[in-house]
Amino acid sequence: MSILKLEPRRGRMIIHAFGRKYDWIIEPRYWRNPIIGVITLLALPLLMYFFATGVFGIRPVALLSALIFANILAMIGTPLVLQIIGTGRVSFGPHFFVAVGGYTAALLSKNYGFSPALTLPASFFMGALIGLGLSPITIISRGIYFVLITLLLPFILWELTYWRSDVFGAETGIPGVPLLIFTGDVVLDIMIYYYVSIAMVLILLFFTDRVMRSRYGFMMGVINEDEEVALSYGIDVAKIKVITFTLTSGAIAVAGWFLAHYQGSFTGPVWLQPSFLILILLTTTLGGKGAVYGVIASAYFIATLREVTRTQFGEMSVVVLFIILLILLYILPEGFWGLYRKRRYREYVPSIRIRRA
Amino acid sequence: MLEVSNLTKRFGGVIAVNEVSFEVEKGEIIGLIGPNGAGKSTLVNLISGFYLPDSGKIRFLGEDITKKKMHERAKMGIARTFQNPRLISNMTAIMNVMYAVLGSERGSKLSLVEAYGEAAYYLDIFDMLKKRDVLVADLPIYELRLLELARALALKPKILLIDEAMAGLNPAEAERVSKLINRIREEFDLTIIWIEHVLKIIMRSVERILVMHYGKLIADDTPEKVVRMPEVVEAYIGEEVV
Amino acid sequence: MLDVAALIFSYTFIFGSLYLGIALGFTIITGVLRIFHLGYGAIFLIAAYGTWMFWKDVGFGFIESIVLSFALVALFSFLIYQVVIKKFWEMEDYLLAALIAVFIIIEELVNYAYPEIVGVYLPTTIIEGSISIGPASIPGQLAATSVIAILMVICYLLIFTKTKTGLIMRAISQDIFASQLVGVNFDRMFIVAMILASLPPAIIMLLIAPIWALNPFIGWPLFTYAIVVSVLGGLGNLRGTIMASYIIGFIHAAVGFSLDPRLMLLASLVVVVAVLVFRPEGLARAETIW
Amino acid sequence: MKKIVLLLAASVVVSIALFGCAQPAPPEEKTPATPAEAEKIVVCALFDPRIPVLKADAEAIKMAVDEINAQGGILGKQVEYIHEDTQRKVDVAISAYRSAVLEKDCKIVFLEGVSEEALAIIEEGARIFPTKPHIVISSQAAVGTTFKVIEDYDKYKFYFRNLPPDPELNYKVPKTYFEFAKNVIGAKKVALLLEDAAWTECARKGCVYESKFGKFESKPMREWVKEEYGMEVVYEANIAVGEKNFLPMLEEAARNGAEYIFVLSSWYTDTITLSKQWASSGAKDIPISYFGGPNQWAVFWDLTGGAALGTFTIMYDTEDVPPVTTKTREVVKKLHEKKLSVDMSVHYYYSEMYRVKEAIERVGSLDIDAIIKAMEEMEFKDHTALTPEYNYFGYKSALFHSYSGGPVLLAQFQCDGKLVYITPPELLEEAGFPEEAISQVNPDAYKSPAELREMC
Repeated sequence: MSILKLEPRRGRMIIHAFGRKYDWIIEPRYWRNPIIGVITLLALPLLMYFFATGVFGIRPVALLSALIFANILAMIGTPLVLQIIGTGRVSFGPHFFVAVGGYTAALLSKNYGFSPALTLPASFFMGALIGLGLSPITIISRGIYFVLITLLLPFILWELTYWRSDVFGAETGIPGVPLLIFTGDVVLDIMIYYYVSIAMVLILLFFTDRVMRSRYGFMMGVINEDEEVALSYGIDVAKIKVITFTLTSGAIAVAGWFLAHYQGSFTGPVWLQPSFLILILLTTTLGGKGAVYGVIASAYFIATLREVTRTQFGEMSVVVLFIILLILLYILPEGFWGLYRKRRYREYVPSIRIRRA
Repeated sequence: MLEVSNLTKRFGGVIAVNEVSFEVEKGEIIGLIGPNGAGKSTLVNLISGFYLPDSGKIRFLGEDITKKKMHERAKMGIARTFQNPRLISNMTAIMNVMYAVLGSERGSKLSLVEAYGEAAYYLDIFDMLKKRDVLVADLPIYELRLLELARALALKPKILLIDEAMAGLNPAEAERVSKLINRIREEFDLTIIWIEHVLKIIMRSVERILVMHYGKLIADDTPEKVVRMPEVVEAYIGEEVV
Repeated sequence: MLDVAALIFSYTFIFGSLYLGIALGFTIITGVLRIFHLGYGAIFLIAAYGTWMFWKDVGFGFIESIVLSFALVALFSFLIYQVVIKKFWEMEDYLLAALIAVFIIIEELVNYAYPEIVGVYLPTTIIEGSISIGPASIPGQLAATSVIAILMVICYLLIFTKTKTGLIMRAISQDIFASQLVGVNFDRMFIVAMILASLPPAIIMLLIAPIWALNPFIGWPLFTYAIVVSVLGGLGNLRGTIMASYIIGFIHAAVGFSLDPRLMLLASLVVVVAVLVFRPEGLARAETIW
Repeated sequence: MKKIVLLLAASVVVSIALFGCAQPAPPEEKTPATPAEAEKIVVCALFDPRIPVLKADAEAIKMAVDEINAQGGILGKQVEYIHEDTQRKVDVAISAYRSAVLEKDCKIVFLEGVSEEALAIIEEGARIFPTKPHIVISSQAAVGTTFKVIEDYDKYKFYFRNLPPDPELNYKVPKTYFEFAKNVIGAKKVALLLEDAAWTECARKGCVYESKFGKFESKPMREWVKEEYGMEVVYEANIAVGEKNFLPMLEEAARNGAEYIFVLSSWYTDTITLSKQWASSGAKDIPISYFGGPNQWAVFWDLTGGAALGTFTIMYDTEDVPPVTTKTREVVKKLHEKKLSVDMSVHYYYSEMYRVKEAIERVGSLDIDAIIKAMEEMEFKDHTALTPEYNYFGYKSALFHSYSGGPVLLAQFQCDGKLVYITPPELLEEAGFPEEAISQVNPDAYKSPAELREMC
């Protein structure tokens, strides 16, 4: 008896493996091949390391640092896409939850001596808790109003960090957060950080992928498309929204945890600025409509492009960066994901929409 | 089975549904007619839970569902179709049936694959299986109507509220739809409330007719009797003048 | 006590009118086009630096420069509509991302051409010094700005209630689909609305130049005021915006004079979020322009 | 799913192994080469060139480097200047910094004084230092970083500051202003407008720091102003970062009868808007003075459209600035030729380059530990904005790796933006300013804003 047997069916693939049966619906959902994706991701920095560095005048360490930042963007973007689909609302406040997670990790480790292993669940729960508290707004406020409430949240936290600088440390933040990795060799450290961050992204991606392909993912897609239809066909929209918003908020907060333990300090005002939001927003938008895989591609693209423009264009670097991104918005109507996915009409890809009413 | 008593709904100063009461027995097929703006769709929206009534009560299977949420009512077996087909146009035909399967009471135990299989069954009933992978945006109105019915059926409803199944169809198509409705009623042991603007077909298909005018229920009888009622005739004359 | 009350009263009026002027254009765009114009902040920059450019670099007279900069602002709004808004009309996530990218590009270009050190200054003072109202004194220029802001609002209300174009815009703002049936030329209406909406921020920018710093990053804080006010008011509704402007003005005046000026912005943000939780559609609860 | 997890784990391990083999190569190649080649000393400047003040800082360092190279370099080696753009973003700054030290072999890193960045860079530097010794110099002001060096000297000893930080900055430097307000203006009642940021904490709330070298205490400004100068603080407000609405503060200061307004500002506070609003508010007759920010530029006059008339500020940006050292005016002139404005930090960065040069020359090699020691112990006399008496304390002091504070040059904007230096000469004398500088200040040239408005 063979260990692995593939049984293609119309619309789905039945896999017999290790005496168990898995079905993958290819039919209405996404094109997928996580293994190839993962290997590409892991090999990408190596490829770039050997081929790209020097070409644009980037050095390996700078590139690796940029890619760690790409992973941070992906860590925020992946759950954010899930959140947008599951709540049918576009949030402009993901960086609010990043700051929540970062401050939780920093304050707990500084004041109570928590280790990174303890602050990780704490950050997640804090993010989830605040997400739960705020989740009613996913039900009551619609369209642009939701965008705007979430846009105001980071401003409020930003004001708070200055107002209560005794707690949050204002622009100097909270120093003395224990490092996640410290081997003594800084280059090795950077590399391990890269792989830790990519591992986190992959774990998130794995969960997100599972959710998106589950019955819940499908129902989230329906909510994203038409809430009233979802309700009239027995889908408990409020429940799915609250759960999605809560858990994804927690997941976004984990990115803050990573930032705090990666930099050894957490400075909220840095991350609560609109400029950070714009990067996150462009990451999810250019990623492609609701496609979590595209988010990772665009996070890598944007972070690398930013490094290239920074070293090549001097004072004009930001202008060049945003002009390129703007052009991409024009030529990639379905984002990076659109370049990659099979162009078949029967595929369903949830589209992120901000409804006007 | 369904018991509506003194149901009232206001929008601003307009009373859309005014003190409406009626009962539906199991297995009945009821037509709900009335001129434009008579409050028919509002009544359907009240029963399905889209709006909450200002006063009055709705009982279903002996249970008070007046305050129940829309998705809970759907799970209990109240399915509806929409006046303008309201399907998710980014999804294929079969996906539009799948979520109704998942939303039904037994759906919480189904995997996506099982739901897919069931959805295929319901599509087949309406002879739509071959169109399962077509995006809804690319379907003609007739097939949208069928798809709406298939989706409603996938919820395994006890009562089906049909909000205009004929609008936009040519007479032959309308005839086929009407036949299909009667067929599924027998096959699935359904109770049906059928709102229609076109009177001809409905008169032949239903056993009992409710007539609404300006939010009020003005008649509740067999088709033959209803057409002779002076109030009804008057209401429809008014309509035709407009 | 009485003098504090006088101060709060007069500054509620001053701040309220100022915020109303800042948010007026934003409200019109949101009301008529039903989009969220994230590039609104760029209009302030173009008005101020455009005037400076025509005045100092090209060599026009000051008044001519102002007129030319208004033309530039109108051209910018026209281009934004033609190139960005029309293209991404149906894809709001792209629309928002593209608008914000345009804003950043303009901000950076202005900073490249006229960094703060250039010393940009516009002599647009109408009333010098301060005006005393009982125990309170207010900057004359701000008083003038307030009056002009109110006049602008009145003008726009007249446009929306008396002219045909205005009536069509109101119809569009009420129901975009219904007016589609009536055969309204949307493109033209939207362009007119975009250009109409670009004038108030340009005028306000020039008026407050003598009392606010001019630097390439002034767009954000001004845009923030516009957002806070129009969110509280209910997006795209002038009635709500007027109410909200004076409410925010009152909060700023009351907190600034009797509590702690440090908390002005925080207080208004908290009030806005609290109101939105209870009235998710803002004060006006109506998605029409008037 | 187990299979995928397994595969994932395996590929991560393999990739780490692969990358691990590939990665360490480049630094190893370079490390043995450095002492052998040893031709250049690399100096990196991490500044965002979009912000005029930061651009001027970087240009000043570059100018110093060029001058040093023209004179034959340091120890006969040429100095290479590398500019890295930080875009004022912490993540970008960190990656630029890593690249500068690890890959471009920077020995001296100058960093812009943005607190958020400095803090992250210090933590990052503590990681890099054991692998690649180097020195970081920044004008960041908050007390937190000072205490890092005090508390954990071995870890953070690479970090130097080129200005007197908080609490010196919040106490000893502002004293000049209050001395002036008391003796020249004759103010009895003052209003304090304090920027609400971490670096002003000692001024706003007072602060107590316990270190292993003893306790440091600073009273809030309102208390020491009363105790030492007998002035009553009638109004005090914190300025929110990014605030544009100063009218409530100004009107309240006027209503409470303030006779002098002191603004503790940095680049976070928009003193241009503040000046414009002051000039048309009820407080326009109350003398107002600024600390840091664009007010330290002569072009402040243009930026405010003349609303700065009568305000006074720390000022080192005119070609007739009282010469603190012989180089002061020369530096201002040269930078003005490059169309840059010179605030105090520009002087600081410029002089620091020379101080580093002197330290390296004392040591005679590029041994970073020895250079750090030399910088701690030496007295540097050539600073263009600080007097020779400002020196480094031994590392047992609470002000370690930072300058101590003292009197500064104040100047008032008078008719047509002409700047008049008004610091009381006694103060400068006490602090050890050179005779030539003392002779060029004149507090009697001060005129009240109302007077100036009449005159001009």
